Formats: sequence, C-alpha cells, structure tokens
Amino acid sequence: MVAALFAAPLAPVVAGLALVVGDRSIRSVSRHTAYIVSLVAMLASLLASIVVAYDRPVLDRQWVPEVGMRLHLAVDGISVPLLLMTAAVGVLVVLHARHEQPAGGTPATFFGCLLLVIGGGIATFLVQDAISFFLAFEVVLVPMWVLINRFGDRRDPRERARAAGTFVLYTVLGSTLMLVGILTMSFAAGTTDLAGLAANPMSPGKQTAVAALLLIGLGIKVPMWPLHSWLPRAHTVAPTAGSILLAAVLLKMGTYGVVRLVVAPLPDGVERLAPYVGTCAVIGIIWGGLVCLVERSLKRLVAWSSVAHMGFVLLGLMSGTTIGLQAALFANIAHGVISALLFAVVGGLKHRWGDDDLDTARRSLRDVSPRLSLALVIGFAASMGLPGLAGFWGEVLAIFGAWTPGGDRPTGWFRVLAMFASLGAVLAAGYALRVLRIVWHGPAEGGLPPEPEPAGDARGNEWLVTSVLSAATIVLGVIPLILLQTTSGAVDQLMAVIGR
Amino acid sequence: MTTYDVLFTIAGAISVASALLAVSTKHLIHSALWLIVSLVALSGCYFVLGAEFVALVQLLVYVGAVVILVLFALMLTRAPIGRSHEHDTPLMQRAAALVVGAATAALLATVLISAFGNDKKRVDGGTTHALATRLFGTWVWPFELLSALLLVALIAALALARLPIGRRDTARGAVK
Amino acid sequence: MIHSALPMIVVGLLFGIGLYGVLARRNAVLVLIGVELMLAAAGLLFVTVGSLTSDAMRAGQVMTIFVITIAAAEIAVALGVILAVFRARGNIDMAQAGERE
Amino acid sequence: MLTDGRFDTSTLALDFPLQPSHLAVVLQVAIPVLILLVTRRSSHAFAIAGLFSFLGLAAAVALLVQQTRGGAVISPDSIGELPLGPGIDVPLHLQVDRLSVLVAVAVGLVSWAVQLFTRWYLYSDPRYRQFASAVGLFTAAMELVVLSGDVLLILVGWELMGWCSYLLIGHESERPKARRAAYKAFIVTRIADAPLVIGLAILSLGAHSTGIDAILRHWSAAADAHGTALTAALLCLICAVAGKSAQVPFQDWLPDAMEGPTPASALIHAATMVAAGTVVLGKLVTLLELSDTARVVLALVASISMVGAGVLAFLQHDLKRLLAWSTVSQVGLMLLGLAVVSADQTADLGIAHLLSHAMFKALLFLMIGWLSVVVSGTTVERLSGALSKHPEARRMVGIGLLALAGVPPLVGFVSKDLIVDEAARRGIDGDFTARIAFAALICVVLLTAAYTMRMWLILIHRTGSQRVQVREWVEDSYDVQDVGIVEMLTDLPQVDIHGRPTDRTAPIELPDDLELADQQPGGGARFGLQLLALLSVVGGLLVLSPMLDVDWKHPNVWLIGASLLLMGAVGLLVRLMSVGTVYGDAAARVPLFVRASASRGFAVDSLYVAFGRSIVALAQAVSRLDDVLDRGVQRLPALSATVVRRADRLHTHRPTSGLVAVSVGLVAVGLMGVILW
Repeated sequence: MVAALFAAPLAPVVAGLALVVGDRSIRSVSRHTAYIVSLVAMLASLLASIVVAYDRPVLDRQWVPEVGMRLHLAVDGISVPLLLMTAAVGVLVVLHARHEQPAGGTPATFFGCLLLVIGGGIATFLVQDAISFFLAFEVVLVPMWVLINRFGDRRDPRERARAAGTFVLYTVLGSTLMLVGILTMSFAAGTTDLAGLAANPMSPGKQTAVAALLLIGLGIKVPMWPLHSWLPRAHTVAPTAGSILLAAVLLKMGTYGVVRLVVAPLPDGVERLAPYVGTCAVIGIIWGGLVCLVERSLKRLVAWSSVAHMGFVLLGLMSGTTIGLQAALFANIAHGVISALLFAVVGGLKHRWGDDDLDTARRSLRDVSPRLSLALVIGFAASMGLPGLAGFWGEVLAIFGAWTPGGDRPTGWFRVLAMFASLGAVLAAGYALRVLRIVWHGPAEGGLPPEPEPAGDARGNEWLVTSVLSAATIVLGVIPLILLQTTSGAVDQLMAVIGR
Repeated sequence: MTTYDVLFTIAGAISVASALLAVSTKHLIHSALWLIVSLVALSGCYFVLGAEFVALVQLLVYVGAVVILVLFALMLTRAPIGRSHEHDTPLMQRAAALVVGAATAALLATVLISAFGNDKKRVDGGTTHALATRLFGTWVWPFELLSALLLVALIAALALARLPIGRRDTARGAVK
Repeated sequence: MIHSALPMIVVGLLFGIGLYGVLARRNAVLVLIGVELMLAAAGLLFVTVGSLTSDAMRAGQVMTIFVITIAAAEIAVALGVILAVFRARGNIDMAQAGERE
Repeated sequence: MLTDGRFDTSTLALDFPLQPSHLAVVLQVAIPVLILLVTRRSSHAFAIAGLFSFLGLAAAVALLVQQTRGGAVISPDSIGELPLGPGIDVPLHLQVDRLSVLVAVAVGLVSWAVQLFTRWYLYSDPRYRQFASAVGLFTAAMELVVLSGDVLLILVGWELMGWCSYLLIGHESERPKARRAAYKAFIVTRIADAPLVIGLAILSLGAHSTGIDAILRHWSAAADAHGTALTAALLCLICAVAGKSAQVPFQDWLPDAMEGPTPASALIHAATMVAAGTVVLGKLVTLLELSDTARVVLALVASISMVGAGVLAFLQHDLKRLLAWSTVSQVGLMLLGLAVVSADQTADLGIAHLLSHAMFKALLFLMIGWLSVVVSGTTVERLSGALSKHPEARRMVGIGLLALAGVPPLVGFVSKDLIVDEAARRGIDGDFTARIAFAALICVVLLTAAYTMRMWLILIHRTGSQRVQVREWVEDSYDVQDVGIVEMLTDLPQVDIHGRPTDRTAPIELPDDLELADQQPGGGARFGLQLLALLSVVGGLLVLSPMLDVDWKHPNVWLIGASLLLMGAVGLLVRLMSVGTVYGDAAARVPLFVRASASRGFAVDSLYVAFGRSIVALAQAVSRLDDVLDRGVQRLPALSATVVRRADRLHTHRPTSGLVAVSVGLVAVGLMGVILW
C-alpha cells in the first residue's frame, strides 16, 4: 500500500503539470478533456488518500543524505483528517470548476493550477520531514499566484495584480523566516525528521527565538493578526475555486505547520510565547468579527470571518492542553469545510450578481434560489458556531481549553482571553445574521413571497458541491466523535512529549 | 635556514618590494618597469622551487611579451612621463584599499600557513622532461583548448582595435 | 629543503599588493598591473604546492603555465579594450568609467 | 425488536441502546430532516410533522411511565464520550429524572398542539414546510436541554433553540418588522449567552467533568473553598438565563418576538425557550443554594422583571403583546420559585409553575392566534368583543385567563400559591431573598389579576358599533430605527411619537361583520386546544402525585384567602375602569403617552439601538484602522525600494569604489570563515 502514499500527491501533481505544460507546448487541451483528466486524477488521489488513511503505510528512505533529508511519508491522527479533507475538497473544487470557469487563460491551465495546489497540499500533509515539508509548502505558491493573478476578478486588473503580489510577497516572507527556523532546529537536532526534531537539545531561550521565527512565518500563512492583510485581498479577487482552495487547503497548511514545527518540537518556546500569540489570536477574533459587521463586499466578509475562526484555532493550539489541541484540530477541519461551503455559495452568488456588494438591494435569496439559500444559511449558521453544525465544538472547546492553560502559562491572562473569545462568538452571530438578513431575507416589503425562480438556483455540479459540503458540515457537528477520536491518539502522544 | 630558504627569501623579498613599488609609484612608466623587476624576481622564486621550465616561460611570456605590451599601451594612451597626480584616487579610497590589501594578505598568509604548516619540506620540482611528458600526455586537451583561447583572444584584440569608435563628440554626432 | 611558510607569505603579500593596486589606481593600465600581480601570486602558489607535495601529475607547474597563458590572453584583450576606451573617451580614467554620457 | 426478551412489562424497562429518552429528541429531529429530504408539498409535510410530533410525545409519555414504574435508564448515552484528554470528562449522557420527564412530556404536548394548530394557521403559506421543520427542531432542542445530563448538551440545545427562534420569528421575512424582531431576539439572547460558555467552563473544568451529576458533587464539596468561582459561574449562568427568559435587562426582545406567527409565539412562550432558563437553573439548583450572592441577584432580576412586566402587560395596546409581557412576568415567577427554595429541596416549585404555565399559556396564545385570524389583527380595537359570539372559544379563553390569574382550583393557582407559600415561609424564617421575593409576588398576583381581567373585558365587550367612529389608535407593533447594523439604519420609515409611520394617513379598515363561526380551526387543532384547556383545569392535581415533591398538605389558608380577596378587589376596580370606554379597555383611563410609551416597553429598545450603534462605530473604527494597517503593508515594497535607492545613491557607480566595497565584503566573509572555523 506504499504506492498509495505516492499516488495521493503525485496523481494531481503529474496531471496538473501535464495539463499546464501540454496545453502550451503540445496541443491545446479542450475544456472537457481538462475536466475529465483532472477529475480522474483527483478521484485517484482521493482513493489513494482513503487507502492511506485506512492502512497507514509508512515509507522511510534515505533521500539527500548530505542534509540529512529523508523520503519519509506517513500519516498519523493529526494529518489524516487534513489529508482526507484536502483530497475531498480537491474533487469538489474540480467539480465546481467545471461549473464556473473564469476567463483569463485556457481551461487546461486553470485545472492544472488547481491540481498543482491540491497536490502540494496533499504532499504537505504526507511528508514527515521538515525540508520536504517546506518544499511541499512552497510548491503551491506559484500555481496559486497564477490562479489569483490570471483567473481572478476581471473587473479590476490593478487590484488583481496587487492582491496576487501581496499574497506571494507576504507568503514568501513567511516561508523565508520559516526556513531559517527549520534549519536552526534541524541543525540543533541533527535530523530533519519531524518526529526527531522534538529531541533537539536547545535551551529555552533559543527555543523561544526559533519558535518566534516559525510562528511569524507560519502566522502569515494561518493568518494570525496582524499578519492577515493579504487574506481578504486574495480571497476577494481569487476565482471561486481558488478561494475554496485558499481557505480549505492553504490556511490549513499553516496551522498544521504550527502543530508539527512549533507546538511539538519547541514546548518551552511555545510556553513563553503562548500569551502573546494567544493575545494576537483573540485580537484577530474580535477584529475580524468587528470588520465583518461593516464590510460591504460579501467575499471579503467571508474572508474576514476566516481570520476570526483561525484565531480560535491558534488560541486552542497555544493553550497547551489536550482539550485545547483537540479543539484546535477540530476547528481547523471545521473551518476548512465551512469556509469551502461559504466560498462556494458566495462565489456562486457573485457569479450571478456580477458583484458582491451588500449595499445593492436584491430580491431575497430564499425566494430566488432555495437551494443556494439553504446552503448559505447552513454555512453562516455554522460560521457563527451554531451547535449541530461543524463550527460549534471547536470554538466552545477552544474556550474551555484556554480557561485552564497548561504548563506555566499565565492562567489569569488566558481567562481574559477566553472571555474575549466568547465575545467573538457574539460578533460572529452579529455578522452572520447581518448577511442572512440582507441576502437571505432580502429587502422585500410585505406581501406573499413570489414563486421561486429555479433558473437562478444551483444545479448540477454546483448543487452537488454545496450539498456535499453542507452535509459534511452537519455530520461534523452532529457526530464530532469521528474527528475527535481520529486525532485523540496522536494528540495524547503529543501531550505526553510536550507535557512532561 | 637552509640554502633554499636563503635563496627564496632573497628572490621573494625583491619580488614583493618591487611589486610594492609598482603599485605605489607615481611614475606610470616606472610602474610597468617595477613590474618587470617583480616578475623576474618571481621567476627566480620558481627556480628555487625547482620549476625551471615555468621560470623560463615566465621570463619569456611575461617579461618578454606582456609587460612590453603594457608599456606600449601606456604610451599609446599618452601616459605622462614623470610624476603625475592626475590619476590619483581619493585618500579615503587609498586608505580603504590599503586596509583591504593588508587584510587580504594577512588573511591569505594565515590561511595558507595554517593549511600547509611550516615544516621543512623537500623541494621536488621534477625534470622538464617529466613535465613535458605530462603536458603533452595527460594535459594535452586543456593545453590545446588554451591555444584556441589564445587565438580567440588575438582575434578579439584585433577586432577591438578596429572598432569604429571616434571621439566622444563625433560618436554622439554619429548616433544622431 | 625549504620552510613551506616562506612561499606562502610571499603569495599572501603579492596578492595583497595586487589587490591594493587594483583598488587604489585610477589609470586602467595600472589596474591591470595589479591584476597581473594577483595572477602571479596565484601562479606562485601553484608552483609551491606542486613542488612541495611532489605530485606525479605535475599539476602545479602545468596549471601555472596555463595561468600564464590565460594571463597573456587576458592582457591582450584588456589592452584592446583600454585602447578602444581611450579612443572613445580620450582618457582611461576608471573614476569616470561608470558615468553615462 | 422491542420484545426480544429484554423488555420488562412491569417496569417497562428496556434493555436496548435506543431509549425513549433518545426517541423524544430524535423523533423531533426527524421532522425537519424528513421534510427537507422527502417532500416538497405542504400536505405531506403536515403528515410527517403531525405524526412524528405525536410519536415524540408518545416517547415522552412512555418515558414518564417508565419513570413512575422505576424502569427508566437514569443516564443513557447520547453520541458518545468525547476524548478530550485527562483534564476533563465529557460523557455527553442524558439524564432522566422526575422533573425532566415531566417537562419533556409538557414540551412534547405543547409542540404537538402547536403542530396541529399550525397547519390550520399557515394553511396557504408556501413556507409551511420550513415552519414545521423549525418547530420540530425547536422542540428537539428543548427536549435535549430538558433531558440532558451534561452541560455541553445543554449548551447545544440552548443555542439551537435561539437559532430556531430566529427562524420562527423571522418566518414572514417579507415584513421588515419580522426581520428586525428575529434579528433582535437572536442577538440579544446571544449576547446574554456569551457568559454562559464561561460559566459552564468554570463549572465543568473545576469538576473535571461536564456531567451535571459530577459538577453537583464536586461543587457541593468545594463550595466553601472556591465560593467566588462558584458565584462567578452562577452569575454567568443567571445572565444567560435572563437573556433566554427575557428578564431584565434583556426583556425587550420578547414582545418584539410577537412578530412571528402565533404558533411560534405559543411554542416559544409556553414550554420552550423562555422556560429553558428555569430548566437549566433547576438542574443546578443545589449549587444556587450554596451561593447567597447568586440567589439575591436571581431574586432581584426576577422580581424586577416580574413586576415591571406585569405593569407593562396591563398597559399594552396589543393583546398578543400583553400575553408576551405576562410571559416575562410568569417566567420571573418560576425563577423566584427556584430562588426561594431552601438547601435541601429540589427545583419542584419552579418546575411545577413551568408545567402549569406551559398549559395555559399555550392555550391562550393559540386562542389569540385563532381570534386574530378571525378579526385579522391583535390590537384592542380589533379584538374588542371578539369572543361574544363564540361560546367554545369563549370557554377556552376563559379557562386560560382564569388559570393565568391564579384562580382556584385551576392549575395556575396551585403552582403559584405553592411558590408564594414557600416565599412566605422562608421570609418569616428571616431569609432576605425570600422577603424580596414575597413582596414582588404579592404585587404580581394583583397585577396578574388586573391584566387578565382587562383582557377578558375587552374580549367580551359588546359595543362594537361605536368602534368605527374612533380614529385614534396606536399601531400594534411599532417601527423604530434599527439595532444598529449600518445598512439597516437607513431603510426604515420615519415614525411619530406613537410609533406610527408619519406618511400613513388612511384610517384602519374594520370588518363590518365578525363571522366568527366561519373561521375556526380544524378538528385536530381544536382537539389540541381542548386538551390544553382540560389540563389547565385539572393539571393542579399533579402536585398530589409522587412525581412532584412539594408540600401541598400545609397550605397557608390565611394567605390564600387574603390574596383571593385582593384579586377580587382588583378585578372589580378594573371592571369599573372599563365602564364607558369604547372598547371595554380599562387601560384607556391611563394617559395616552403612558400607554404609548408602555407599548414600546418604555423605550428600552432605544438603549439596545444605542448599544448596537456604539458597536458599529467601534467596528467602523477598526475597519479604518485595518485600512491603515493594510496601506502600511502595501507600502512595504515601496519602502524597501526607497531604502535601496538611498543605498544606491551612496554608490558612486565607479568600478574601483565598487571593487573596494566588494573586497571589503569578501575580506569580512573570509575573516568570519577563519574565525568561526
């Protein structure tokens, strides 16, 4: 079953490269062919991922001995959910891209870039080696840049270029800092293996410095306030499929990196930095929530809500308790599913409306397109942490985790943070209902609701994508155990190492 | 102190001293002449180290050809005879250059000495016959390549000399 | 028998002096003289190491011959350039070399 | 499969993973799931809703029988224990005990009645499916709160109820008022809920378990050592309860929630959302006894809400809002029932009143809904005399109002009197909280008598012909400016002091003839109403059963007599006040501006709006600040370019100076290499 380890990331990467390269140099690829190739590659990758998740094969070979780099592919409880989500979202994104293919380049390039991003994401969650992690982390940058810059919003080329540029520059800056941190850590530990990094003999002071570097670097990707400003721009401009990938895959790579590279190997450093990072996280929660209350662009609003949700994830990670880590990992997946759903719906709305300005009066969505409106309601209800939907458990448990932080973290300060975080949930309700009120209820004045217009509703692939994501949101909310049990073993091991 | 040491010290000292004069004199022509002295002394060093063939090549090529070329160049570019200050660099730059030069010399010497040590070693220059065998056996392809390089350099120098360049004002006019 | 430090000191000094010459002079031909000195230092190092380690390939001496050859080629081209510059600008002052017209 | 030998017929005990307690929740959840997945037609939706709602009720009743016979599983598992490490147990089990079973049955019953009534009430509404689904989900959430044995499950049900109330109140989203009311209800309760998570975190992390039994065990033992923490946690809980139960200072969302369809109001007010606070505090009442501060706060909040709401109820111009305020008042009564009990008692008093209130308030709301369909409105002008031609409606409204007023032997009297008795008893013993409670209770008994009397007099008024001449009116619900979300601040019409749109001039049209008999609910709905009415009459007998552990054998006869006498006097006074008024409305004697102001809840809404505005102002400030941050980030590349240009200016562009720099660098690197190596 080792073959599955290779198939999962390589199927999309190879197919993606073939599409991107073949389109130009050999012969132009039709949209239909590109779609079929991508779909097949993604389904193969999903199948391989399922096999990997079920069978948990391990591959560990010497790769570049000069730098101690190994070809080490394996999964554990922490990466399995991310792997499956990435592969599944990948399939959905390809399906969605069939429905909504933006102008700006050939279809093959578009599908190819999507596949490359997905393949990079899958590889990130599979490799167990810091250098390979970094490589996989970086692979997604260029295709994502192409997606934003070439296939982004057609209305404003300058903003498009600026958003893409901000995204790339910001992320590369983060990656550079991360690389310095990784190298320092691997030299200290004498290995680049993620599991071996924990054995490094660094002093607490040095750990703090390295953790700070890594947290800033990964914090850009997560994103952590105040390093977030690339996110709303990139999300606003990116095509729907790109937004979904950005939210469901790229952001997750950041938090996954925090778990693997910071929380696990640098417990002393994290303990020292936890109050500061936790503060930034909670400021992010409040900040994002407040901006959402007055934001006019719907897509930007969803992007801002991501900033707030990732704040909960970071808060959980920084709490240094089992409950906090479990909450963070849950919230991580939940945010991936929810924001993918929201971006799918909101992107569809933008596609229909031509823009996404909330100040423009439109007919109420519950009348115009019942299916989309149901998905929108589920998405925003989950976004504000409604129980029974995915968003609830992660956020509540993150607050629980922050209430009694582990190690020598300042309990009083973390309690203040927990209180503010719970206010963030109120803000989330405020902006979610604001959107529902404007978009879902609409501005209609009296009278019986008119007949639905099914023509404007989601059909075919779009309907399939939104319903699968909605179903996932509900399932995760009703049966949180499926996820919590998957992660609990790995989290217990992690806590045994860092708890000491 | 062995005989080798004495001989090498004499040749090296002359070479270094004249090199110093070559880079510091204000007479442009003297500069080239001191270079000749320095290079001749250097070939003496080669003799001491048992590389008599290299020493002869050094004398022939450098002293016989290169420095003559340099002298020609100086004359062609109307180098002033006698002390000239018109081409002096600013004092700051000279000071910086001095520091850098000294530091480089010290650095290089330190590194080399620490790398090769200060042991007494036998000098084994080998015979010219052995060198010739190697040069036209093992090293023949690089050697041939170098001859090609020389040819190319010759042609390039020729081409440069024939470039249609006028004075600054005429060139400007030509562009217009 | 020879102390191996002696040639090394000469190498270092020659190279340093050559570098000083390159950095401190404005006349292009004099800069070239500095470069020659540095090349000479390199040659001396080759010969020294070759002689003191009794290398069967004679690489030290062969390399020196190569260096001398390359130096000859280089100086031919460099002087050609200098002459061309002189014809174009009327001087060979390095301080004005970067200035645009 | 239920009879495979593991079913004990004498105790009804069932050895099977799926217990009646699960079914009571799951069958209600099945309603929205099935409706959304299976059908697009209202009639099918009704079949599903009616059937599953009844099955849910049946499951609750089965649970009740099991409980009486001792066959119930005390703490059945739900979705399984969450693996959250050694610091905390999250068993997520349910908890079946006397009180929760009783409440579960009441919830199921009210919900079933509401489902039956809704079909008639929303017969032509294209969104009937959504409404029935929301009702099902709402009921499930309430059942979950009632039956949960884990604070996280309570939180789940609690928040879900808030959400369903949003859906139900905002059902007629074409009307801006309904949209606003839904928004307001959810946001206000959600703000109040923010401390709930913190309070539950304190309780469960202290006890290292989220199980309610573990929490009670731990904190009962640790109350002395960690009294402050316990008080803080309870205050957080009380804040959330005040939000959900519409107590001061969160009371104003509830009357606005009358914008929802009447069945939704009946559901929200009678047995579910507003009563959830009583249920939750009832589960934790042992802890409440350990913290005097929390008790006093609870008693004060409940007393103020109770009396204030009673006054407002009397002054309301809209009878549906009158009932809404009476709910606030009655919920305060339940909470007082929890605040006054002594340390060794359980929450029986509060729960008993919850049950009785569920019966008669559901009845009253559904009746108002019926009448409002008939006369197309719920204001005094419309409803005046509405009952005079319909004996069946008249009988049921009469029963409801008598129960509400607390006239013996109806259910309202029994439960209310028990609370008054207990307060008096403990007040005499010298308990400060009980004295506050007693004073407030006496006021409320009289106020209740006054507003029920007023409502009755209006409904049976006979001088309908005079009504047409009067043009002066206060609209049933008012337009005000919005709760502060920027887009909303602009799009509502201007209103005058009475809350009327200034640009509307046409007089209201009144139906010439009240054809009451033509419009009445179908058989199912009427059966539900009659069942509720019957229970309102005889429900008081429940205190005689062992299911409720209350001291009914020692009634304070003097107190009862005195309060009945006072109630009679108040009723007479109200009757006198109503004489000669146009609609038989006793409140017409009160100056108009007082009534107008009271109809708007004494303008508490404007405080909410001001709060909302300040948050929006903060949000705008943050948004601007973020723009600044963003601009700063955007300027970074330009800044680095500037730095490079500056550095470039130092460079003379001459080869030799450049070489010097390069050589310096090389030497430095070389030096570093030598030193480090």
